[in-house]
Amino acid sequence: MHQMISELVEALQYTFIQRALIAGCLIAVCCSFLGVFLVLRKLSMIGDGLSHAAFATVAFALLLNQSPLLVSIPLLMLASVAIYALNKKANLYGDAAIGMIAGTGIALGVLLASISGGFNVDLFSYLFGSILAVGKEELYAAMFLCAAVISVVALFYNELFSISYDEEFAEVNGIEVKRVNVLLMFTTSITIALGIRLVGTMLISSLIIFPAVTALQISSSFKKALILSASVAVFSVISGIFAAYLLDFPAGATIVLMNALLFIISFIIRRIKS
Amino acid sequence: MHQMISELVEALQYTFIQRALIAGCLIAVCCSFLGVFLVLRKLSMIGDGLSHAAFATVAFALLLNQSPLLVSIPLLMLASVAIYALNKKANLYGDAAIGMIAGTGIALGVLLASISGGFNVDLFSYLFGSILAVGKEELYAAMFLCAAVISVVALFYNELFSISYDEEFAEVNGIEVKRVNVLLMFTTSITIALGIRLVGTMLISSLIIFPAVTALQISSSFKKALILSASVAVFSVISGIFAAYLLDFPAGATIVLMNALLFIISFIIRRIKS
Amino acid sequence: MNSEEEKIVEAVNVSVKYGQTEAISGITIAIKPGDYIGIVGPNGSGKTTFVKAMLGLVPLSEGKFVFGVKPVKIGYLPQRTSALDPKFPASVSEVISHGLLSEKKFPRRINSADKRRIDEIASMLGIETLKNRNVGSLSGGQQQRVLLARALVNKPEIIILDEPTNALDPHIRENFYELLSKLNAETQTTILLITHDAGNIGNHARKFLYIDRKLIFFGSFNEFCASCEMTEYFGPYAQHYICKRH
Amino acid sequence: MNSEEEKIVEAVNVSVKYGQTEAISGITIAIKPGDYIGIVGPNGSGKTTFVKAMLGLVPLSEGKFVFGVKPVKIGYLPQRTSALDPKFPASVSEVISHGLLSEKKFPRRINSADKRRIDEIASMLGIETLKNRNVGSLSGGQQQRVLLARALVNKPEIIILDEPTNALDPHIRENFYELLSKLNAETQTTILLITHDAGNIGNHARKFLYIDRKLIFFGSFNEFCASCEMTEYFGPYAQHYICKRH
Amino acid sequence: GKENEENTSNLEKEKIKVIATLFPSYDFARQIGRDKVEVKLLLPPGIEAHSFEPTPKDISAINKADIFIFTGGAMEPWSLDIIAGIDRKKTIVVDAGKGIKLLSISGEAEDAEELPEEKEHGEEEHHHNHAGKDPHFWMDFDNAKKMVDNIASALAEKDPAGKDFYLKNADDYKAKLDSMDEDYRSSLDKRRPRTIIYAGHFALGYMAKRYGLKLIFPYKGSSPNSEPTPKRIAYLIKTMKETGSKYVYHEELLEPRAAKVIAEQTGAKILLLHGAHNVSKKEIKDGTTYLDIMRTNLDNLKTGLGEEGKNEL
Ligand SMILES: Nc1ncnc2c1ncn2[C@@H]1O[C@H](COP(=O)(O)OP(=O)(O)OP(=O)(O)O)[C@@H](O)[C@H]1O
Ligand SMILES: Nc1ncnc2c1ncn2[C@@H]1O[C@H](COP(=O)(O)OP(=O)(O)OP(=O)(O)O)[C@@H](O)[C@H]1O
Ligand SMILES: [Mg+2]
Ligand SMILES: [Mg+2]
Ligand SMILES: [Zn+2]
Repeated sequence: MHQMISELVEALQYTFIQRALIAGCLIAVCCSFLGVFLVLRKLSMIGDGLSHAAFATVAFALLLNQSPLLVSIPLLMLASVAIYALNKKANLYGDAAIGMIAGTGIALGVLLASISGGFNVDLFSYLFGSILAVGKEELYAAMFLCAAVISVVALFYNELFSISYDEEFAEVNGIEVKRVNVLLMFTTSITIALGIRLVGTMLISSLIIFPAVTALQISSSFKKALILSASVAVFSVISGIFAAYLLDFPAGATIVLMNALLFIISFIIRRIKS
Repeated sequence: MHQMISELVEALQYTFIQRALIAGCLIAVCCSFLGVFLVLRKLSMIGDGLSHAAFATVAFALLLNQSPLLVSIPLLMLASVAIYALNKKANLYGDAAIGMIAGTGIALGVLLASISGGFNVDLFSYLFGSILAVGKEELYAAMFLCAAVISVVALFYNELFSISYDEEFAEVNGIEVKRVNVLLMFTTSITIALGIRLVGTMLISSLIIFPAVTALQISSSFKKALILSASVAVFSVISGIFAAYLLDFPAGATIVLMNALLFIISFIIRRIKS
Repeated sequence: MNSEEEKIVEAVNVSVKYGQTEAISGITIAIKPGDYIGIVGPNGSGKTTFVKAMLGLVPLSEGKFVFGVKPVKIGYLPQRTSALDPKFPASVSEVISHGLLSEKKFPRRINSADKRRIDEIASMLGIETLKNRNVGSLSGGQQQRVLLARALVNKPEIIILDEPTNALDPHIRENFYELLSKLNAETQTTILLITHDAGNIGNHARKFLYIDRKLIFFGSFNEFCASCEMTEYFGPYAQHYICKRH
Repeated sequence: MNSEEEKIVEAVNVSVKYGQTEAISGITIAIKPGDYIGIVGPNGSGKTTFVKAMLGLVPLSEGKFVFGVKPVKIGYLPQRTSALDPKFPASVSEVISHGLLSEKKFPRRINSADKRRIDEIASMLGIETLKNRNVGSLSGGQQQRVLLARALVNKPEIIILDEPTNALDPHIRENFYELLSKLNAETQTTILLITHDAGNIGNHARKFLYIDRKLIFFGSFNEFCASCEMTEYFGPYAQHYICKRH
Repeated sequence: GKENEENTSNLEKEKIKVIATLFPSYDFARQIGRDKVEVKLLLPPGIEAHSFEPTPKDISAINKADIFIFTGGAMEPWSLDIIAGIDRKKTIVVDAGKGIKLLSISGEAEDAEELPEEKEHGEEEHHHNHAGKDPHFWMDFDNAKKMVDNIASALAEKDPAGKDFYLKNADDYKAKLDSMDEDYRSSLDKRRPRTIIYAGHFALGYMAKRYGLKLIFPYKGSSPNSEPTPKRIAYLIKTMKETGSKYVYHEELLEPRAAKVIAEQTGAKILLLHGAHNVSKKEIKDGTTYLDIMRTNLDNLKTGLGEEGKNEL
């Protein structure tokens, strides 16, 4: 026990661990807030889907000899709006729309990779970040992102909630349904684009889904669900990084498995309650 | 025009093109039938999700020094039942359940890779097949799979339809809801496990989603949706392979993009109709 | 067999809990073949819970349901709290056909006799012209009739209907009540019908089940109208309203 | 202003098509502030379509709706064809609070006055004890009351209700009608109420709109009951039934 | 004898800790440093760069290491993230490819990129410099020699006392590389036809260019993410029929699926051409070296290419 603590104290002295903790918590808060809305709208897989779409945008950026992140963010914003439009106009379920954009993204990426002949880099390597390799600028980016996401959720809390619950009623009620939805999709796509770079696809996708479903197991009101989701996310990041350090496990995977564990606990709580 | 035809005739003389056409159509039929059920149950992303889970199962198989396919199939069947159980017992949406299994799968795979100290082969090569590299035994496997899927859908057509439409009513009506659902999940997971190996994740996932949503755009009855979905799938495979040959494009990506094109057409048809 | 003893289904001390709170408790009644029972009670009193428990859709916390010897064919119309998915490509005749699956053995197939039966019930409920329409695109009342047809199409021995006349227009409502009465009279079909239309149900049902978390009354209408206990419980006006004594 | 001219909303030659088929065609009526209109018609006759078109939820194929000068506050209760998601973690008071958002400017916040208002409407509809319950776990009638509360909470100038009394028990139904009449009488709230309860609506509504794909009748109840055309259209019995002349 | 002396005279001094990202640099560091160094390959055997995630202890090991060798931004963009966090005063960061002219995919040589000096150097900007360059430079023995020099001078910088030892080992090793190069030349120069039918990705460009071999593979582009196109496979098959080639080559660590299909159609046999990015767990256990791999490649090329002196069709 004593040794464990001294190991953790040692861990905290590394800049890369400090950055992983801070950036991880910031990203976790963003993802977990957005996650509640996304899961309830059957857009759980949007992290996964947009990371596939990013495959095409990176290929496109390399073809134009531009910075992949700068090209990807606007294109992913477009992709997320396309998902929304398919959902509405083509009367599709959210997850099917995500699958379509993801599939098209991968196919376009492969096609570009094949016909361009101009680049020889692994497109995936531009997608994957690692929570242990967060740079200083990236830390600032995470702070900025977190502030932006929290403001959006705080300022548009009632609109987002009302639209997620009953879009038709919100429409009649004079809420700018389309605009708020696009805002949500934009916020989500920026979070995902930056998040993939910072902490990797696996972690982003999991931080969107797990804290939200864990919170949904035991929340009877929406506000409680949001707060619980954020708490679960932050706890999983901190405990996951420490556990990874102690056990010599990969950090991202440990955080995901920590999330799975928290879900199981909340599931058991719900079962006992009823 | 004349030259195009002679090129296609030439293409048809290659064994690998013949196999791609046959195996592709067989897999397409399987995926498109199952796809209609899966999309309507918000399990569109199951192809993507199980391929992530397969990452863990392949890592596990390599660790045990066993054949990846033989270990993966039962484990993926388990994973698909886990998705179903999460959906029911934890009262989760299908897509969130898929995301949870996918995230856990990737994390476990990464963890296994990290603690095992390495493998003798690249994990991914067991995940990604290519429609242009279908072997003879694999062709037989595809035939067998197709026969199995068609029989399941034909024999349990009414049960599957009734359960997908209104599970509570089906239950009251004396239909073995759980058993039929597990059957669907098993069939799906075997199709995906084999399909990934034969034609790759991208194509499997797209062949599950695209033909089904294309059919849903313009079908007023369920039977029509199934038939249309299978036709779209087979057409996309054949025309995609031929187009890829003529244009010197990668085959899998071309088939996916052909599917996207067919979706757009059906979307326009629906718009004109109403 | 002694007809006094004959039961199609019996509820013995049935209780259901959601979490800690009891929705219904200790309900014991015996339903005989051919009964036509109106189930009444205020909102949230446990009517839906009672029939769902009978159908095995919610677990009992206590007690049991005992069914008659042979397995009975049940027709069920759920209360519209969860809805039909408007994106689902199911035509009216396809949805009605699901009602026929219960009698069939594997592999369950819809044959031409079944198709005639579907047409028959559809025209009884006035939806024969909608047969090939997508159910999701129908109006509320049209959808309700499709679900009614699905519940009735296999000539069930027990029909359980949870607020079936919601959304029906008066004309169809009357037709529907007539149809039920005919089924009850001619084929001895047992009917359990949940309704808030207490002022009207007395014209159709012959028995009366009043639930308010527990059993308040179960018996024939005449008994209900004559019961002093019930007069006390409801006050004279309600009884008057239900019994239509004026 | 001439009260003859004053209108809160006017439908001018309104038609709606779904695909090729016309759901309603050429409906022209003028609704005045303070009107209490019962909208009646058989299933699938276009009642829901008409109010949805008024609310901008379905596109018009022809004609237009003209609203009064200032933007009006609308309360809306949809017909329960698509349902509340039982998995959604929304408490009763949260759902009711959505009804208050329409009056607010960015950033829309629920303050303590709003909370008092929510409590008030909840107790009017008898759901004050359910305030913190998850809406998905309520009974059908309880859910319907939550949605009613949401529609009424912001004291709208027009209330549009699509079969509001479905699933309500008789006691609550009477309370609800009283509430509406009070709102109409005291605050001049305009009410449009779709119902199949034609035999009852005459006791509450003062005008009568009968739609059957096109406009059949629009006017006061007295006019309706006196109209020979309507006697011809409905046959004497239906008119008698609606007008309660016996 | 001299080595022993060194070791005993520095008993308290620990071995130099070296971490390398890719197999060739790992092997070179072993060959140069011998028992004065402790070399670790960061990527576990058989693991492909995307599914690799370092553990916190890996990162702290890198930060504690004396020397960290990476192979250049084009090959390993993920390594840049890690390099950015390294304290350069403690750990020497070596770009093994420093001074090597990268071939562009069209085959022209260009200057290798500079090592990113500080984190402020925008990463994204750095990344796209590699577009169009072939990063598999270790497949050319001259480049391998430059890598050896880069690694040797880093070791010498870290441990000035052992400078002569490292430089001598490096020279010895470079001599081995030269003699292997000579073997390649003498064995391959006269072979006709000289077309390599390679059912793998674009990893052998440097080798093919050096020995004047023609390399054809089924991918239209050179990205590892490209898929084979049907026409290119058909072209491979046609070429095999035209040249009478009896062998088709496949790449390391992956299942030779495409190669099998081609072999089946043409009746050819399958041989390995190892790109030496990473090795399998078994190869690590067997102590396989870069030279072993290149030797096997040469043997397989001798088997698979035409007879000496035969005329190309
Ligand atoms: N989305 C849709 N697509 C196609 N047809 C539709 C759609 N919605 C409604 N309809 C049709 O339009 C007509 C009018 O429907 P509407 O819902 O307005 O009827 P209603 O008067 O509200 O009926 P009810 O009393 O049953 O609620 C019906 O015939 C219905 O089938
Ligand atoms: N899933 C659930 N979880 C928790 N409580 C529930 C659930 N379903 C119903 N209840 C509660 O159980 C009680 C009985 O509900 P039930 O649906 O049986 O009422 P009902 O008599 O059918 O009412 P209504 O006339 O409104 O349909 C209600 O108080 C309701 O809130
Ligand atoms: Mg009920
Ligand atoms: Mg309606
Ligand atoms: Zn390579």
